[in-house]
Amino acid sequence: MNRRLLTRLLGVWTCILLPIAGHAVPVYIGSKQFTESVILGELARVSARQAGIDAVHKRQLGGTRILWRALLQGDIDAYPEYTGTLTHELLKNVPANADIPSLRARLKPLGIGITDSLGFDNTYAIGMRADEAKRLGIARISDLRRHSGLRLGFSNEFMNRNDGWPGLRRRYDLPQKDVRGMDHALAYRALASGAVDAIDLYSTDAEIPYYHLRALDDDLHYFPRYEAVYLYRLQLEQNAPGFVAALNGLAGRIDEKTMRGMNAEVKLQGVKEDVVAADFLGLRADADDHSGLWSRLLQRTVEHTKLVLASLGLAVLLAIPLGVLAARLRRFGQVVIGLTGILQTVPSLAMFVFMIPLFGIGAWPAIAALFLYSLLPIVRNTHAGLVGIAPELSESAAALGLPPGVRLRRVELPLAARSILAGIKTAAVINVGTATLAALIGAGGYGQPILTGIRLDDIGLILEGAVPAALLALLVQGMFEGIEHRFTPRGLRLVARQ
Amino acid sequence: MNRRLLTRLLGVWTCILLPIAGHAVPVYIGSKQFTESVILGELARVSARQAGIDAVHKRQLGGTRILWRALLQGDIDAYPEYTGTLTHELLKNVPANADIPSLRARLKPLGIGITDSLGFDNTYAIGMRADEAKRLGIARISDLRRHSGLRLGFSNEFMNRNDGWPGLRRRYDLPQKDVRGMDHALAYRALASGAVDAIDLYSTDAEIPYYHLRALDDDLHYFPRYEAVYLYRLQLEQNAPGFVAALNGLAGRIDEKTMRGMNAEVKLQGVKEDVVAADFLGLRADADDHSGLWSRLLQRTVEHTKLVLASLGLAVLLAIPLGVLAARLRRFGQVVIGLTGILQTVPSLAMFVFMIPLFGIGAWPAIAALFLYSLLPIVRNTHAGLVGIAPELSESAAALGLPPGVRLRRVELPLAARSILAGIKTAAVINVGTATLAALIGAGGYGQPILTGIRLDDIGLILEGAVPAALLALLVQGMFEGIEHRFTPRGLRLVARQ
Amino acid sequence: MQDSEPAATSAFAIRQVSKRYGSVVAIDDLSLDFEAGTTTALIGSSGSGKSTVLRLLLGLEWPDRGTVSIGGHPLEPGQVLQLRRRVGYVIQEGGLFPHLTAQGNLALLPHYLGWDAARIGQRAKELAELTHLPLAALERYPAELSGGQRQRVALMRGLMADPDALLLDEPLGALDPIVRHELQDELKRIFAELNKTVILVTHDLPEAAWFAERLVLMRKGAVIQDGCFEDLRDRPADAFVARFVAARRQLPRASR
Amino acid sequence: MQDSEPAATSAFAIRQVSKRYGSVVAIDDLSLDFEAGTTTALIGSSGSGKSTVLRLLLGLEWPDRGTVSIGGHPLEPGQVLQLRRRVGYVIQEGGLFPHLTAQGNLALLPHYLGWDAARIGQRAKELAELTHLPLAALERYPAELSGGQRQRVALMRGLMADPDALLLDEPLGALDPIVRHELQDELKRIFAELNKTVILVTHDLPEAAWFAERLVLMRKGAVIQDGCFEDLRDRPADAFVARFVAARRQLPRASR
Ligand SMILES: Nc1ncnc2c1ncn2[C@@H]1O[C@H](COP(=O)(O)OP(=O)(O)OP(=O)(O)O)[C@@H](O)[C@H]1O
Ligand SMILES: Nc1ncnc2c1ncn2[C@@H]1O[C@H](COP(=O)(O)OP(=O)(O)OP(=O)(O)O)[C@@H](O)[C@H]1O
Ligand SMILES: [Mg+2]
Ligand SMILES: [Mg+2]
Repeated sequence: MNRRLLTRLLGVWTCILLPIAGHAVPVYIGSKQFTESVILGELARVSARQAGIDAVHKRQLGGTRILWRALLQGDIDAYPEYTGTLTHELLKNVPANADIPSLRARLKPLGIGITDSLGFDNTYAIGMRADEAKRLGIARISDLRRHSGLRLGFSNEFMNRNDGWPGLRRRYDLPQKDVRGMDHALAYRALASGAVDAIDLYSTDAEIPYYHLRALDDDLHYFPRYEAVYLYRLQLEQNAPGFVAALNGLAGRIDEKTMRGMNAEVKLQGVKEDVVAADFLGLRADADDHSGLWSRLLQRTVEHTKLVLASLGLAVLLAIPLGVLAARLRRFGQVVIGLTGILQTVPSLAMFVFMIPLFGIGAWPAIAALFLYSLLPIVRNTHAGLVGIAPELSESAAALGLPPGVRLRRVELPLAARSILAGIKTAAVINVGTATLAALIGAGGYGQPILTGIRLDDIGLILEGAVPAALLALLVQGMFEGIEHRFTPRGLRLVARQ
Repeated sequence: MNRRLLTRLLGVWTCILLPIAGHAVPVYIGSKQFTESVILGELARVSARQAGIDAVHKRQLGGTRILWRALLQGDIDAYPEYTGTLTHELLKNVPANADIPSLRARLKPLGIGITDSLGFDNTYAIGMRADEAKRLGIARISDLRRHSGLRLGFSNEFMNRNDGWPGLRRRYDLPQKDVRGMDHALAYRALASGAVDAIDLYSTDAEIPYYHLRALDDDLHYFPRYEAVYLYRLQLEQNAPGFVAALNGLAGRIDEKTMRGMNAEVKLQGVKEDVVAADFLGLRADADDHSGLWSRLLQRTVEHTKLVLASLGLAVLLAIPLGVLAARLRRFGQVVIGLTGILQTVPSLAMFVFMIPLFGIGAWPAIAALFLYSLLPIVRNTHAGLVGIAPELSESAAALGLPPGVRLRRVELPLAARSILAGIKTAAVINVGTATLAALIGAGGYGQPILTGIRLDDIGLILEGAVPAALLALLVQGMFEGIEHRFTPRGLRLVARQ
Repeated sequence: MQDSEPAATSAFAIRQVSKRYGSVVAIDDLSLDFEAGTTTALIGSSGSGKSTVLRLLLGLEWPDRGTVSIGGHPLEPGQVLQLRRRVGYVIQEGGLFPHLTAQGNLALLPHYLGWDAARIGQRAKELAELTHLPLAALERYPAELSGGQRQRVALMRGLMADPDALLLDEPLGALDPIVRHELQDELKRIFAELNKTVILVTHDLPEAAWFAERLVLMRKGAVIQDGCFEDLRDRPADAFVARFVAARRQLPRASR
Repeated sequence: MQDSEPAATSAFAIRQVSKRYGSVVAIDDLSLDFEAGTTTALIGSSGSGKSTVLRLLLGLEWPDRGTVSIGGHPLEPGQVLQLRRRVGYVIQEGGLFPHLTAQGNLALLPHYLGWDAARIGQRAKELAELTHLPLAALERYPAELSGGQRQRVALMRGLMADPDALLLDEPLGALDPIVRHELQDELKRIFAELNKTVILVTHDLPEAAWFAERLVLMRKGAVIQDGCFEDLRDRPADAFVARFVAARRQLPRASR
């Protein structure tokens, strides 16, 4: 691995990454990683289009913190948010139930604007089967007090959070004893089948109409309000007043039922988000957004390649020095190789999950996870390559009196280049494969159709991801053969006489 | 990699694998990969214990073919089976609805005995919500003919198999038009929520009571009978007559409802199979089977190590020759490395799924998948190591006039040993990690608690798998350092003067 | 090395052979015949193609033009392994395998030929005596030997299986005068007694003249002169040959 | 190589040094002093520890007992890089880097020292002329050079940065007589004119006597005799020295 190679690689992936940070002329709308947010993002985009404004929707950008930071930095211009998130997570020293005007005042100095409530409050709620609730005459949470025999099933998170079940019980003085934690996905089933009588849910969950549930009225206002709003950069009021008007035009128009219906259309009936949004606005979805196979493929290829090259580039930058250290210091080497080995045993899903608190959701945590996975083959092969240099060559390198750094770069790394490159190639190919899992945390790429295809049992979709992934693996290999051919010193490529 | 190393490695994993094929004094009972079979296996084991016979239950051994072969070979002595499986899959030229006496006659020459029906028939059935069925007056499949508006939702398999929906419709002359394929797990939900009116199911599914469903009577006997029975080696009638008596004693005692109940207890309430079995027999579960943390850990370690060593051993055996060929034949080498690269892009779950048709379920498909994943690093490093041999050494090896095979074993592979071992180590460690996914197809190992822990959100359980996996990775690395130290010729370990 | 056809006793021959590496002409339309049972010394300037000739004779390189014949038959790729096994070849750099001890290097070919350990050990001991190599050095790896020790092990490896023919590329260059002198005596005796076909590359003219009746002097891929030492000394083909023969550093004269 | 303390002009010295490799005694309680500005030849039997002495002087090995001094000061690990940069060292096997062309090998150290490409090229050309190496060979990789060409490149690499001191381990062993003879003339002139400190290991007694006033004859890790050639020839310390000096193959006498 010589220096030029490194520089070259660095160059390539910087070029590919840069556009992330770039900012261009249209208005950029972001959305979070779940259906409702994507629908609201689409609504904003379609409204903008209606107002004749060029808008781009960057879907499923990641977690709250990512969107918030992106908005502050101007990487995006607007995104849908909930007031509860603003008061609880994003702003400091704000009363828990601050209303929108006071939030507006607080956001102004940050250069951020906020619309009025879109019309619904997506907070925690307690849900029951509608027929059962009717039979028992339960409409409000307070009514539960009269039915101490009801069996409650709560998601583990809700069970344990202080502002979940424990607080709720205190506030309403609820008497139920049969309360158990369960997986949220199972909870709906359990409720529908009558195994439990009430569960926690979000008030706009698509499952509410699907299972004929009723969300009980939070009459003591225990749950904080999570009114849906759009946040936007105040600057837009100058640059794109039409867009701000379009956003404000949506305020008050979406009630909980409508939102649930749209969620259900997307989540349960598989209608595309843009179609749902256009329907709501009484338009036909714009055809050009239903991009053809080739443009989908192109986008996924860009995403996938980005993941692979960025993680691999970073891994090369760290793993080669680690491999060098490992070859120099025996003890340290054992430790480094041991640790990178342990990283390999972290199951990919768990690894992605560990990365989320650090990097949010989207490409970066995926890159971080892939980066960690790429270390071992490179570290190990760098170590093996350096340790395997013939002693007479080491000796004559030492005898020149070059400082260790120069000796490393000019003599030792080139002599170990073949082994190092083999490690990088292995890492790259494994990376192409593992990156398909990155779709799990919204990093896109070829994994998206594969995961959807596996879920929907659709071989065509699986192949739509698997085939290009295989081709990319081949391409990456080919590219590296090229690099190897170009950068392995010819002196090392001379073939022996047989 | 020298010859002794290979022999040594081979020896190690043969030792570990052999016990699978070994056969000892107690009676061995097998069971398939699903709850009902495991419960029936437990029932057999507990009955045997009641009869004072030492019996071991090898749970979840794999697919039908594995159990059948194991029974024929005497690796197990008995296992629960279904008559339909015997007539359709295991025996040739048997009428589809052969009764048990005629099956008994057919099995006798094979040395296999069969009990009478345990009392239930676990076949395909058509299920509806009980209340709905009652309302519409539907009890038999024929009754469906009168309700052409019913919406049917079938698993994709049932939709497409000729002995599934197409045949059913012909036999019963069913008029329904609204028939859609859906995921089996979703189908129950859809039925419960009223989105469809009838689905296919197995007649002892735990979900039948859970969702208050009714399995319609197959009045035209369209579905083949899948009576539950035990198969056992006839030899036992001499060796362990008490055990055969115990098995026969279970015949006729378990009806569909009872079986459904037991399935539900295990699947929906998380009761252990042995407890359910003991309950049924009116006993208390034997305590020693609720093994402590350490014995669980030991078992999983054996399973995990088996997976890793077997797959790695096989991979070494194939990958080194492939690497050698790749180094010899440039074109072929590109193809081989390309293909092993493509294998890496197959997502692990998909890979496991592809393996099931070939190897059934259990350790072997996992070993096969892990084997395929292990190829790339070894092939590539073998290639790199061989290609990197200094030309003067190649020349002097050639000049000796040794035949290519001898030259390879005595000169070239030892010179490439360091690189090859680095590849094997990388493969081994990645393997330890990937093997945790093998629990998905019932291969056991550390993945079992990890997967359960992830599903149940139980960090303790996750760590119960993740920590030993990390330690195993370290151990494997340490072991290979040892091997490397022992088998890298000392001449190659001489450190250069600095 | 069966006799046959034209040059009845030709063990090795190259006819009108040319060999280029890229633009470098290593061998230029060269013809040479080496009779069975004789010793020939290849001498000449550095880079003149001496080592290349040896490689061509063993099929380690193939000529761009011309033919290489072994025992009167053109060399074919299928025969090279057979050939190499019957020819001891000592390459200029030694080419010892670093992963094997000296003893291991020596045992490679005999082991393949089916010799038992005792016979291999016996032969190695014999050769160690011949080359004055301490027996203890046999247990060491090449990296643990001195330059001269390595060279002797390489020579021993070439002699191990007692081949009919020997191609030796500067086999004694790194040896001290005493060992070299004694080894010259011994080797010459062995070559003569056992009727070996030997081609020896050396830069030491006295050594060449001692071993070989026939000296072949090369320059730039071609033979300049081919004859006995006296021919070269007394009837040099050109000024280069005269300079080549004369270029010897002498010891200081005794002052008495 | 600053002057100081006892031996005022001692450039390199080892005092009562012993060095063992496992059970092998490479150097046995050896003391030697090399004066600045002089050329010393190390001769002796193969495996007697000559190369080991050079390695000790460069800090490539460290003695088990005794001290190594450079310019009068004990050698310390921190100084070795500095030292090595000012000493040209040509190892016995050449040790050329296979991934660099001959030119690349030559340029390594000067490039680090900050020479520009033109100066490096100029110096390489100068040295190629000195060693009679075809300029085209500079563009080739070590594997594409003949043995003698490689040896010359290794020597050139040692000379490139024009170091004060040179430690040469059999630097001319693989060269043809003409080149070797001319190079001996040239090198001797350079050593004298530029006042180099040279330690030369060689097996060629005339070469040793030509270069050096002082010959150090080693055997089994110890010095047997230390003096000028005439001392060795006329007053050999023991029978071994006498045999060593006498062991020379002579050219056949002219028949006239
Ligand atoms: N692989 C190669 N590529 C390019 N040139 C080569 C190659 N191998 C040899 N040569 C060149 O061919 C010529 C002949 O080389 P050869 O090794 O036969 O010389 P030689 O007579 O043995 O020299 P020496 O006495 O120095 O060993 C030299 O000029 C050398 O540089
Ligand atoms: N790493 C090592 N391990 C064991 N023995 C060694 C090692 N290096 C050198 N020796 C031994 O030390 C002794 C001295 O070696 P050295 O290379 O100094 O000899 P030399 O005088 O240079 O010989 P030559 O003339 O053959 O080059 C030899 O017997 C050699 O075998
Ligand atoms: Mg040569
Ligand atoms: Mg030496």
